Amino acid sequence: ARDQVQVAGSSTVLPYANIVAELFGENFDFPTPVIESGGSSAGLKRFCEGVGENTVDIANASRSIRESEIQTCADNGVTDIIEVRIGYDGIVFASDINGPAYTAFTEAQWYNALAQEIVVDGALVANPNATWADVDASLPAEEIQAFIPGTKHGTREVFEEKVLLSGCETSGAFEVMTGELGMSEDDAETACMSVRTDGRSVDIDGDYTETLARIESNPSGVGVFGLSFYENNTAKLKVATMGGVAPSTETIATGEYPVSRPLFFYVKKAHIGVIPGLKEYASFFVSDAVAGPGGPLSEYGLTPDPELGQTQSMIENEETMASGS
Amino acid sequence: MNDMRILERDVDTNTIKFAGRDVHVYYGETEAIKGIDVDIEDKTVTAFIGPSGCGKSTFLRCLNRMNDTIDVCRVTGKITLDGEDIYDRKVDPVQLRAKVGMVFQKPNPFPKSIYDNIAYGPRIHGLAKTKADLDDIVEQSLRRGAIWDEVKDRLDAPGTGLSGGQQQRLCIARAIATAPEVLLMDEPCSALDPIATAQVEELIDELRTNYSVVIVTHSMQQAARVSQKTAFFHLGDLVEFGPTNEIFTNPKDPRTESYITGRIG
Amino acid sequence: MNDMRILERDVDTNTIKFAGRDVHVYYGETEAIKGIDVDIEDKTVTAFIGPSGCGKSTFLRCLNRMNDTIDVCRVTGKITLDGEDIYDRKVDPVQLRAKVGMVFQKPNPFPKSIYDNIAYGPRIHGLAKTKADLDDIVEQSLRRGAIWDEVKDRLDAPGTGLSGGQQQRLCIARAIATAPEVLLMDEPCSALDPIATAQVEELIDELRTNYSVVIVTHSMQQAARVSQKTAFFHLGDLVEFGPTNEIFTNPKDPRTESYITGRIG
Amino acid sequence: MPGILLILILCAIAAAGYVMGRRKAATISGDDNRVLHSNKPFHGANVALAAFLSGVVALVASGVIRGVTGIADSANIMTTVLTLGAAAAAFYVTLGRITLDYRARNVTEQLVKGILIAAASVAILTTIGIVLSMVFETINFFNQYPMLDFFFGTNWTPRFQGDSDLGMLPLLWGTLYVSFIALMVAVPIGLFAAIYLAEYAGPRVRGIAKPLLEVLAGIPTIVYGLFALITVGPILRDYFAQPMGLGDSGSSVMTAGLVMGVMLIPFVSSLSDDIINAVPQAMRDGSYGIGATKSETVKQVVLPAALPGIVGAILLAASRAIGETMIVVLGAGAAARLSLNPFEAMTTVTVKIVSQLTGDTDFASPETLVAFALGITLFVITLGLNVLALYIVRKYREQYE
Amino acid sequence: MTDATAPSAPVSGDAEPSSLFTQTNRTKRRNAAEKRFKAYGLGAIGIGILSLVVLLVSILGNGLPAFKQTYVVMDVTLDESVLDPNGNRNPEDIAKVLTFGYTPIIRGAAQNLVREMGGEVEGLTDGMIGDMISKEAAGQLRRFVLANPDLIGTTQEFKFLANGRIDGFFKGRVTMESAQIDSNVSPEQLVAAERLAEAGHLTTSFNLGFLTAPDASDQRPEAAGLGVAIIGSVYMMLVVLALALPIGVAASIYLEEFAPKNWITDIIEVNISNLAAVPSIVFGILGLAIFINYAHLPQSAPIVGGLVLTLMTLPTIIISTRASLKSVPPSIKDAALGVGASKMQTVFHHVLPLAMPGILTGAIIGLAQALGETAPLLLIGMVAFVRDYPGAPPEGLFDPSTALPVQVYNWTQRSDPAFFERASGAIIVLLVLLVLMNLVAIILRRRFERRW
Ligand SMILES: Nc1ncnc2c1ncn2[C@@H]1O[C@H](COP(=O)(O)OP(=O)(O)OP(=O)(O)O)[C@@H](O)[C@H]1O
Ligand SMILES: Nc1ncnc2c1ncn2[C@@H]1O[C@H](COP(=O)(O)OP(=O)(O)OP(=O)(O)O)[C@@H](O)[C@H]1O
Ligand SMILES: [Mg+2]
Ligand SMILES: [Mg+2]
Repeated sequence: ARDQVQVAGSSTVLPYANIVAELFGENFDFPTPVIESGGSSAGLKRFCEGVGENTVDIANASRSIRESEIQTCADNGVTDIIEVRIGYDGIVFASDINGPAYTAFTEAQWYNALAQEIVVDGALVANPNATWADVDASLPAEEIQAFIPGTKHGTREVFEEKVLLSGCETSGAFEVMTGELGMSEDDAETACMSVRTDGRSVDIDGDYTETLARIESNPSGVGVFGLSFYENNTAKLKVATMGGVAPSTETIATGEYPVSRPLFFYVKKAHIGVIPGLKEYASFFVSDAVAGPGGPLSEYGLTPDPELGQTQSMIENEETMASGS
Repeated sequence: MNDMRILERDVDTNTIKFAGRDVHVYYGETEAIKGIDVDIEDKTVTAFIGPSGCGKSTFLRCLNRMNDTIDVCRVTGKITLDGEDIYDRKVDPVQLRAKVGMVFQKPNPFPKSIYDNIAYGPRIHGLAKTKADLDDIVEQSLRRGAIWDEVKDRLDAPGTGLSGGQQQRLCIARAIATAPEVLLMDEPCSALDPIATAQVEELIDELRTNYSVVIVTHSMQQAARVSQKTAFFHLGDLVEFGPTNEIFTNPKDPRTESYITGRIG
Repeated sequence: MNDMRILERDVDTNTIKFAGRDVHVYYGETEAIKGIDVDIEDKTVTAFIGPSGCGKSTFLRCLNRMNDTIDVCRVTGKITLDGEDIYDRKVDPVQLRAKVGMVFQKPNPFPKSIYDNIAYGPRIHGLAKTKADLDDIVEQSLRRGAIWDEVKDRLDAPGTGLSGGQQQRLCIARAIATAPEVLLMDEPCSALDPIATAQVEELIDELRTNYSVVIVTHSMQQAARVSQKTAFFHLGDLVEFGPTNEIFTNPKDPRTESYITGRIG
Repeated sequence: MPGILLILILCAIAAAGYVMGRRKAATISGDDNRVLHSNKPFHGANVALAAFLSGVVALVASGVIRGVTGIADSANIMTTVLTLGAAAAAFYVTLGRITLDYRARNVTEQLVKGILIAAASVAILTTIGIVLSMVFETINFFNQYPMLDFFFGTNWTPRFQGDSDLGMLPLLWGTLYVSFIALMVAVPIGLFAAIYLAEYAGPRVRGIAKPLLEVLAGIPTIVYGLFALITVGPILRDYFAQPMGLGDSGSSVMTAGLVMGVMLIPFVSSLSDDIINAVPQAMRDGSYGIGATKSETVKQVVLPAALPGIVGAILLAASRAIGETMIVVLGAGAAARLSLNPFEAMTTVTVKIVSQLTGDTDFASPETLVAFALGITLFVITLGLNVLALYIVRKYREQYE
Repeated sequence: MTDATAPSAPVSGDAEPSSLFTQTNRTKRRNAAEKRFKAYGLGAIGIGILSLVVLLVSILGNGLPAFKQTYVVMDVTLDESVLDPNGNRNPEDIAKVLTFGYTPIIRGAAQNLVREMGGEVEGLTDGMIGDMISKEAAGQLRRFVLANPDLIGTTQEFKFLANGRIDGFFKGRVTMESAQIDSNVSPEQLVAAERLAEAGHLTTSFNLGFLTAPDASDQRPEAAGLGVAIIGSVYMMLVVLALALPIGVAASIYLEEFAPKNWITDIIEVNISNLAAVPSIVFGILGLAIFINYAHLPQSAPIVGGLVLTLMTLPTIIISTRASLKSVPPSIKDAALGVGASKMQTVFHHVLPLAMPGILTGAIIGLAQALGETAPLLLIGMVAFVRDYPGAPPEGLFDPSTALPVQVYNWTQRSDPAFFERASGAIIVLLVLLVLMNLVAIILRRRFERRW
């Protein structure tokens, strides 16, 4: 019989899960949980494959589980799922430390720099901006070269919604589209979130180290990173403010810094009591000492969830998603 | 070692060993053997003669089903060995070839040592119980192949590093090491000097007392010297077949005659 | 095509073509040729005779440096062609081999069509300007190799699908297709029937008027028929070398005599 | 693991079978091989193989039954009994069969042939498995996404929220382009290296250079990827692409192709070297004897004779090129684009299979399922290429003796 | 095959009975072509080896530092009030104190050490001093105390790992300048570290832990090791070697020597070459479906990884084996058949030995590929964070583990730059393993490589 907890899923959650697993193994008599990475999608797929020793106990996810996935899970007999929100991940915009002075951005600037089509003089035209200075004179006169997460990344979703879309709205382009141009809200949203494909924006399917490497070989570029990644590489990267707010666990916790997203993991209730240490691991993960402010996770860059206590009691009571909602 | 077998075989004399009936051989579309009937006797040396390309090797290779290995080659008709159809589906060609040994036209020693070249056959047929037995078989075979003196000091040297004639004799020795009942020899003396040729002919003569030997040769003299029966092939046909002295002194077919009288050397 | 060459060459007659001085050949440790002095004349057929394994092929392969391809083989002494040391570092063995053609003991046709087997040499030496030229060379060579009739309908068939004797003649045709100045033939008739042998011997005789030919043979008769000079090898030594009729009628060395008189057939 | 213990027991039974079979054959023949149809060791091997194979078959069969019916661990006893029973029965039967005329060799060889066939069918089963494990999800995908748009769409822009353009043509183009460049590097270099190793180099150079080149195949592809990204990419950009006005992308098809080509060198060189080396020396002698140079001999005699093997090696290299991800991700970028400019970023089918499978989107969404459709499509396309290669080899094959 | 030296040259030029020493124009041209050809060959090998050297130099340059590690030696007082609040030395009670409880003890000890050395470093806070010690230390200390409860209350000397940035400072990765802008390390810490080093409390020595320790989380790059990955890779290679080579060779023998030549074998042949082109991740999909979901083998286990890699390497081995079987001259087979060997004996006694070099080459390349592959392992759970060592085989084959390429892949993704050095170090280990593994094959191949 399997005696270690088996976890799969998001590579964004992975470093936090690693830290917790390591501490868990150090402090308890249970074996150290095995944490796989491979993306939320693959993790949830494995999670939903069924109940039994050869399926995973926990799926890490950088987004909440989808309705269709819950359905698949249910089809395979995985009905009782405990959803655990562990905190928030900040998303920051950084560039080479010796590169041009990208120090302050707004969502609207990003929208105007990266959208496929922008509104110019009341009409939708292919994005004509070649340099950041074209977008806004206050920005450096450097070629636009942005390294953004690939379309499969959870971060991309946040980037599109919280940066491009909101930039689209604050710049007034959204209004023009729905108003003067007569587009439906959906179409307008899609237009706002369509990224230009002429090479100024580069999708990174890999991880932040790849983004970093690209910036190093292309110092005028700007990249999108996770907060924790940036904090570990402050010697190479300089971060820009977004809407005047500098990213930090504090500003994200208070919601001042706009670009962040919650991180989750999902526990298969049917495995609690079967796989030794499963419940203990889940509780340990969200315990104050670990996920709370000042704990190792926040030290590493995770923004603690203000409602951690609620999550802790949820695990204690093994509240599944259905029973919880 | 081989005596037991030999004794048993002495019982029947000069019965028909191989019988071919209406044998055709095709290489793809072309017909290389065009319907041959032939009876090869036991304890006899039969010589196949005929111009180059007339199908001697092809027919010889039919007798131990070596033609099976050529993809495009197809054999029809019936060939029997001791009355048993060798192309019968139940016949194991491996067992057939163990009985019917072969020396190929182009010497093809294994890329192994001289010793292993000879010892290979006895080994797979389990003819030697001990290493000494095997050594003995190897030495005897090499001696009978008239090559022992030349290679006795270099049994570990590769067989492929021998001269052309030495390779040919090595292949002869290899073929007789497994003590086959019939020995098919495709121009065994083509690369041999007169002395070695004489030794091989002696060997053939000696083999005849117990085995049946079929030999392909271009030398009319050799055919006359060693064989009791001669078959003359021409363009895929068996033109004439009979006692050697008759064929040479009194050929019936004009083609045979012209071939024999056109002879040189 | 070749006529021009022939005319020019007629000027000098029966000069020394090859001269060997104290030639030793070693295969690794063993000495296969033990210090040979020999002069091979132009426009002459020289026969190498001797028992199997005595070093005929080895010495023959020295004459066009084919031994270079055998790793373990080492040649010392001096061999000159037209007075030029062929083992000189400045000599290009490729050019040498273009001048000194070779027919090997084991027929080795290329795994190509019969046509390409012949055309290969003329192509690389640029002997044909047009396709028609080339066709012509191929046909002429095959005719002179006494195999044209047998293969003219299947020039596209692979050369490896020929009978043993056909392959041998193919290799002869291949060698003469490049019109070499000297032709080395290692038992060119070993797999040939008497008629084909006669044709090849005729070819050799014809070649002699313009080229120099060295032929290895086991047939004393053949040596007597085609050669003007004969060299008798024994265990790596050149025992005797002289005009053919003298060697055969009046050998000086007892070894020569015993080899010749021990002859059969 | 009881399974392993069981296998060990089977091995022991087989060993016993060998000894006993051999001994029985020796006894009935009076230790004279010539009266036996088959050599003694074959009688031994026959018993051993029969017992072992029956055991294994029974083991596998009961395993499958267990898998299908879902009977749990308690059925282990059944497995054990079945397995050992089958082995013992086969042992008994084959041992009893030994007579003077018993064709032990033929039977043994049939058994061995059976093993060989089983081994060959592993490859077939793998293919079936691959197709089966992808075909359902592919059907799922086509239920959600129009087939025509997928096959003939020139636009690859997946979106996180769905509503994506998933035309595979840009990916296919990228795959072919990158592989082509990689082969343009690997095939000439690999072939020339092989020729040099086999025909020119001495044994010492060869003994060193060949394994060294093979290390290239063992360096993890991520190293190549980083090398492409950090070193090769900027060089190509600064010294070729920008001066020639072909764009200023650091990652490009060219970068990935060049670097991948280096990785593939040993695939071509080592295998081809072995094949070239196996061409009989007599072939070369024939050519040298006419006065051909070494290179002429190689080009016109040796290479044609070695062609089937060399094509195999090149196919292997091409296969690796098509299947490679890391180098493409880091070297060629991730932009799906239909362009002729080799200095532009592009991406390949394989890269997208990996990225679509490992991302964060909903696993039942077309954005994830497209990976399976891509996999199957790539499978079919490479199948076509392989058929072509087989045809070419058949046509130009030259068989030596 | 048309050639570059096609008939074009004038014939008359050659007709001159020429000296061997003077080359005709055509010969000159042909020789030049020959030289070029040879030079191409040499150049090709040169390019290959040059690339290898460049890659190796960069790997070694980046990775060698991973084999050294900076340690801090210091005394720690095992404070009873913290470690055994009940004072009864009951292991269960002691175990209740988690590493969070140990951390302050270590930090305190470190602060004492630095402060005692005197010479205040301006701006050096207690927190900074504590951060100089690896987070791994708490776990190390807790294990020690649990193993030796009687030593609670005493002062013991410990050798802790230094924090990754401090370690990087001694390897040149971190400099005073970079520390200025690095939020994870400050110049003050570096100054203090230098002082500790002068006092002999901070030493750099061979990093055995890199080869033996398990992976560590992103917060402790200094503690991360390859122990589990090496075992996992070795296990998988055992499986691959035991399965892929025999199955591959057996399959090739059947297809090349026994199978009837018809359209079915054609399909099989094409199909196998096609398998070689299947992206490796697809084999992961297959492995997940067959071995885990159907056969119920455990996840993250080397046995599954080995099986998947076996399937993946099979085509490589089959293709190379078939190619070399094909190249054995038929006359050898004839010779064997002629003395009454069966087809099976012919193949095993004569053909296989001659084909051996090619088979071994296939094995070398196939294993190289298998050893370095990550993608298929992704789907069967081996791209994972595993800290417990798998057991001894055969049971250990079923325990979770990772593999070397996985470790490389994981480490290159981590945010702390210290992991990059470790990843390069792991590549070195991987290459060494590869060479060791292939050494046998290479030596064997040289023995079989003889031209007859
Ligand atoms: N490649 C080789 N390696 C080692 N020894 C060899 C090699 N080739 C020939 N020999 C030896 O050198 C000696 C002379 O061989 P060579 O081939 O010259 O003989 P030959 O006179 O041509 O004989 P035959 O008439 O049988 O062809 C023989 O003893 C032979 O075994
Ligand atoms: N493998 C083959 N494929 C196609 N044709 C072949 C093959 N082997 C032989 N032949 C042809 O079959 C005919 C008979 O060949 P065979 O080898 O039997 O002749 P042979 O009588 O042995 O001649 P030789 O005395 O020259 O050896 C020849 O025309 C030959 O070209
Ligand atoms: Mg013949
Ligand atoms: Mg010779």
